[in-house]
Amino acid sequence: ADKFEAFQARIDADGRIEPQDWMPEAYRKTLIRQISQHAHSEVVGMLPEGNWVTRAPSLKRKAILLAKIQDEGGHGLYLYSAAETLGVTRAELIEQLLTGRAKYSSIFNYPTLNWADVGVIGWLVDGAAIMNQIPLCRCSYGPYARAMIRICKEESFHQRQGYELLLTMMRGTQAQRDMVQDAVNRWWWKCLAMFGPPDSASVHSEQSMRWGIKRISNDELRQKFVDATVPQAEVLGVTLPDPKLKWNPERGHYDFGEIDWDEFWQTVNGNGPCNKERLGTRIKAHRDGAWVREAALAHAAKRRARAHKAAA
Amino acid sequence: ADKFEAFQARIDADGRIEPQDWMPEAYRKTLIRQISQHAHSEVVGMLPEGNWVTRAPSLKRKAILLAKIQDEGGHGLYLYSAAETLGVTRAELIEQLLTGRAKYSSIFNYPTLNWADVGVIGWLVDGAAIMNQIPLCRCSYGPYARAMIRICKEESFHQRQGYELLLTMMRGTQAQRDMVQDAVNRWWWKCLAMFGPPDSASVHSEQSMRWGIKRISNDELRQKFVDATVPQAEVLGVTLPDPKLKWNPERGHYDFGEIDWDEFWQTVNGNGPCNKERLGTRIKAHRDGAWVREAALAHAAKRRARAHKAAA
Amino acid sequence: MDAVATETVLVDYLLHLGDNALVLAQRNSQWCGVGPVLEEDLALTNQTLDLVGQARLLYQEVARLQGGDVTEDTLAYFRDAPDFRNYVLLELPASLPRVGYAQGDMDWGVTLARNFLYSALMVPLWDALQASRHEPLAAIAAKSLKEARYHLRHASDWVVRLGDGTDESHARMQAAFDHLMPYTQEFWTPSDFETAAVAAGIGVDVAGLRPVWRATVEATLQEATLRVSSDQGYVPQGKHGLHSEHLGYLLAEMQCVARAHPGAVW
Amino acid sequence: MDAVATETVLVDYLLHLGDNALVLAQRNSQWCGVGPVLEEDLALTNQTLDLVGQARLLYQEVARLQGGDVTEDTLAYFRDAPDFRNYVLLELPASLPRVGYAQGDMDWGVTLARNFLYSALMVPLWDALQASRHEPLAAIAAKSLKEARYHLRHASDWVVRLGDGTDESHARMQAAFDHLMPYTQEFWTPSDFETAAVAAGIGVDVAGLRPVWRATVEATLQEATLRVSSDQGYVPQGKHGLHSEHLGYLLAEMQCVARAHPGAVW
Repeated sequence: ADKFEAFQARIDADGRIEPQDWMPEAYRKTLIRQISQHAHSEVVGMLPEGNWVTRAPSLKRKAILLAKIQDEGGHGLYLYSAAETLGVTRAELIEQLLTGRAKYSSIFNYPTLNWADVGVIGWLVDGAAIMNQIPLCRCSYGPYARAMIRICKEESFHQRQGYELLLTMMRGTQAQRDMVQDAVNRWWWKCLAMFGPPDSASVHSEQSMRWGIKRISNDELRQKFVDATVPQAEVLGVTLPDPKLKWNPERGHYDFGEIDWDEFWQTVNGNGPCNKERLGTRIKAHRDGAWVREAALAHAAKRRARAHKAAA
Repeated sequence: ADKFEAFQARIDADGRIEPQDWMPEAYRKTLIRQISQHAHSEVVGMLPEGNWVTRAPSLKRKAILLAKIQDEGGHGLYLYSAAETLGVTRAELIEQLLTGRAKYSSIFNYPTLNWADVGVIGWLVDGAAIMNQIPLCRCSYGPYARAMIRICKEESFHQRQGYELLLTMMRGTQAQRDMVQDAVNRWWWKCLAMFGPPDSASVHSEQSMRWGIKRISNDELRQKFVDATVPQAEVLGVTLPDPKLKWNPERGHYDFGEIDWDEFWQTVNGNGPCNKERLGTRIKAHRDGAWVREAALAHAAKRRARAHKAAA
Repeated sequence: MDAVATETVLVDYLLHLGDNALVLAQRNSQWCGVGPVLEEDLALTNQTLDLVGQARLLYQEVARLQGGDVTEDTLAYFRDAPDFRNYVLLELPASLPRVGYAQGDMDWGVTLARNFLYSALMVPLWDALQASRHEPLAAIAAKSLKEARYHLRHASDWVVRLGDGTDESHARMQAAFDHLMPYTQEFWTPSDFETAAVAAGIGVDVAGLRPVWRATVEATLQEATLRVSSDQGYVPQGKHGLHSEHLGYLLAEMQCVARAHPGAVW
Repeated sequence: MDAVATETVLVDYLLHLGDNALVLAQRNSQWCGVGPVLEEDLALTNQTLDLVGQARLLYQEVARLQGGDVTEDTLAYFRDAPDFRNYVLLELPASLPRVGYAQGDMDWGVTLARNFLYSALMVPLWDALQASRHEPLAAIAAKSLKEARYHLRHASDWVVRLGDGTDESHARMQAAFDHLMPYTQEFWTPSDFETAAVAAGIGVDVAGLRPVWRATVEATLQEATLRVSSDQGYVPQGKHGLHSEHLGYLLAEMQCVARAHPGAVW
């Protein structure tokens, strides 16, 4: 009980829990679940954007897109490392992903259908992710908080690049503008749902708040995102597909319509348009790569054996 | 010796040898080699044209190309059947193809690099094939001769279609005309080589002539092909890539330049641009299809067993 | 409905049918020359030819209705993915679920399972469309019905053979149906143009064909010793122009030569 | 050589180098997100980025020389297959020999063997090109050399690891080299523009680099316990514009968006 109190006191004082520190098992489990889910999201998130690498319409954009996807893979690496400090291996976590026991962000279960989707993912999806992640930079678990600081910095850069891609397209031909609008229409509501169910229906939040893992509620973050995004959409010249979207001077916020939570939960539970394709691709990549990983291990073992023999 | 004489007499009298008739072992072997090589050529020949099915630039041409490739597969089937009358199985013949012991027409080891190649294959490759094959309609071995009659009829149709495709392109844009000329430049010499080495260097011919398997010499057929093709090229408006090509009023034939036999033999012996791709594709298709063939056999066996049980 | 509205409905309806035929033809034509056995290579190519033929007739009718510069080829080669109204089922690669840019081997089981699920619909659909008030469509339906019957018989035979073949083939076919079955939900959720076409006596109420389709599927899968896979989950909306990531790649390849030479005659 | 002829030679030479980089980048980028292990996914994407960067610098220099409306993107997106001057080696799919339309799984062994064979050439080639009389090219070479050194080290490590790994990986690597090695013949048969570029002090006599390349290959393959495959057979002529059937598909995909919107700015 003393340990518990000391742990909670450290958190309440805005201190950081480090890997070697004592922590409650539930805290550890919650963090493993959250960090690994976040890591998986980065890795699965490479696929919808990877879909446009070979077709990027200019070399500059191809390079930017490649660099962005590389950053995401890098985020996956930091996050797997952060999770490993809690006493799991990356192999276990990947096994959980491939067998469907671990989740990843549901947003990646929607298809990328035209080139503007790449920009919209940067602007809106990464924008929403940043909104969610900035509070995590102050997360009570040190390794996670430090990973998030680095990740948020890079994500902000991606968001600006995505927005700039869209600005360029909006200054282009009518067909280009139509592509941007089409992409915004398809992604807007999915991005609002990224903040999770309304506070009234959210289960994990309270405990996470107390533990300093979560610091701002879903609905607050969602509102912040809407308030930040609407003016950007105006500058861009796209229409956000919500007739109820309107500035409310009394609240000092934008009002907006109802999210289709049924569709959200369908997708979370495996019935989105691309769930099977995303997971099937990860499984295939893992299986196709098995001989490579086995060979690398076998070679390393041979090397060690030879070094041992030479030393003897 | 009597059997030999009767056999040769039948051939000399322009009669047909049928499967149940006695025949010298060498005759049988020669025919198996030639017919199966011809069958393999039809099957491998589906690949260079198959390369343009998904990219055919009009639906009408897509349909014509599909029908043509289907005909070639059909020719493969007749020919495998004709070979089977000589006491081999199709499985054995395919095994020979996939292990590199059997050959197929070397012309299919060149790539099809633009849409006009489809037309040029019809006009020149099929044209040369027909020139080679028409005498085989009078081949001494009945099943082969009958297969060839049907095949030649269909090939003539393909040739006209190929020529018509090219005529349409030559009446089109400059880019289309350039494509046709490029294709003709790449295929012309390969087609001349299709008639085989010069008579002076041809090994199998004499025996084959006596057996009524071959009736006209390589050089004669090649000359016939050149004489028939030059006027067609003029109508089309393409230049055949041979500065020595010229009407010789004394011979009553067109003179033409030297074929690069070294290049020909390189390709025959496995070193053409696409030998490995063609064979690799056949091997892969065969391997990928193994489970399908095994299942079909297993199902047939189950059916028989059930019918047997029901009858008992 | 006024004449203009009827024509719009009719065009959408014909494009939907034509795009189905063309997109499936394009997928199946990838087997041309590389099938598991020569006879099947030819049988599938034969069906591909039927499908290209159906697409052409349907597009020609659209071109006739729209006039101007529209031809069967402008419809096939110069529309983009969101303009296509085919079922998503038909644009999927012949493989278990994977994203479009992750290259992979083709799977004959997926191809035949798809042909089966689609032609089991098209037989009763073409049959009913013979009574379409739009006579050119009724005529196309009569011709296509004969072809679809053959396609269904061919695919059913293979489903039974592979389902009730070896352990491997059984497992592959079950996986193929588990993968594809949810996509058939798109058949039964009418689009506006379908509803309007039914109201105008041009089209057929596809949802009404569900029992006969289901009976065919159940009977064949039972004979094939296969479980009838769940058809729950995401309902695709290809006929509304909302496709999978796969169609873009399919069209890029199909249209590349035609688009490199706009206005050329072939 | 007069100024015009020199410029033509220079343009061809730069395009050859740029097309090599771009086409290999395009092939390797197909692994982005689907590599055998995350670190390698990133390492390969990093190299792809380097290659795209090299292509851009080279194309920008061509655009500067040619002037007018030519840009790095018109060069990448609006030339057809016969205009590309890359080695055929670099346009092959990452698989054992098959025709372009026969879809198939990618093979990491083929990818790494190719990266090795190519970067073992590019290290001495960029090194020598630092002395090019055309200063912008010398500058690009200096930058690219550093990258190529890393690419070579990465690929060599993997060749050794996979060659001297398991029985399966050994067999796969041997098959990969047996497949690819004959394509390296194209390195040593100079094209007219290469010969002219050497004469003008712009380019490097690649045939002269063969011994050092061969030494690298032999040393690495020996360490990898692999046989040095035969490099006999057909000599590809990609740098003369005569390609395999694969390049057409690669370009159709790469160029589809850009060509659907001619003149658009991205």
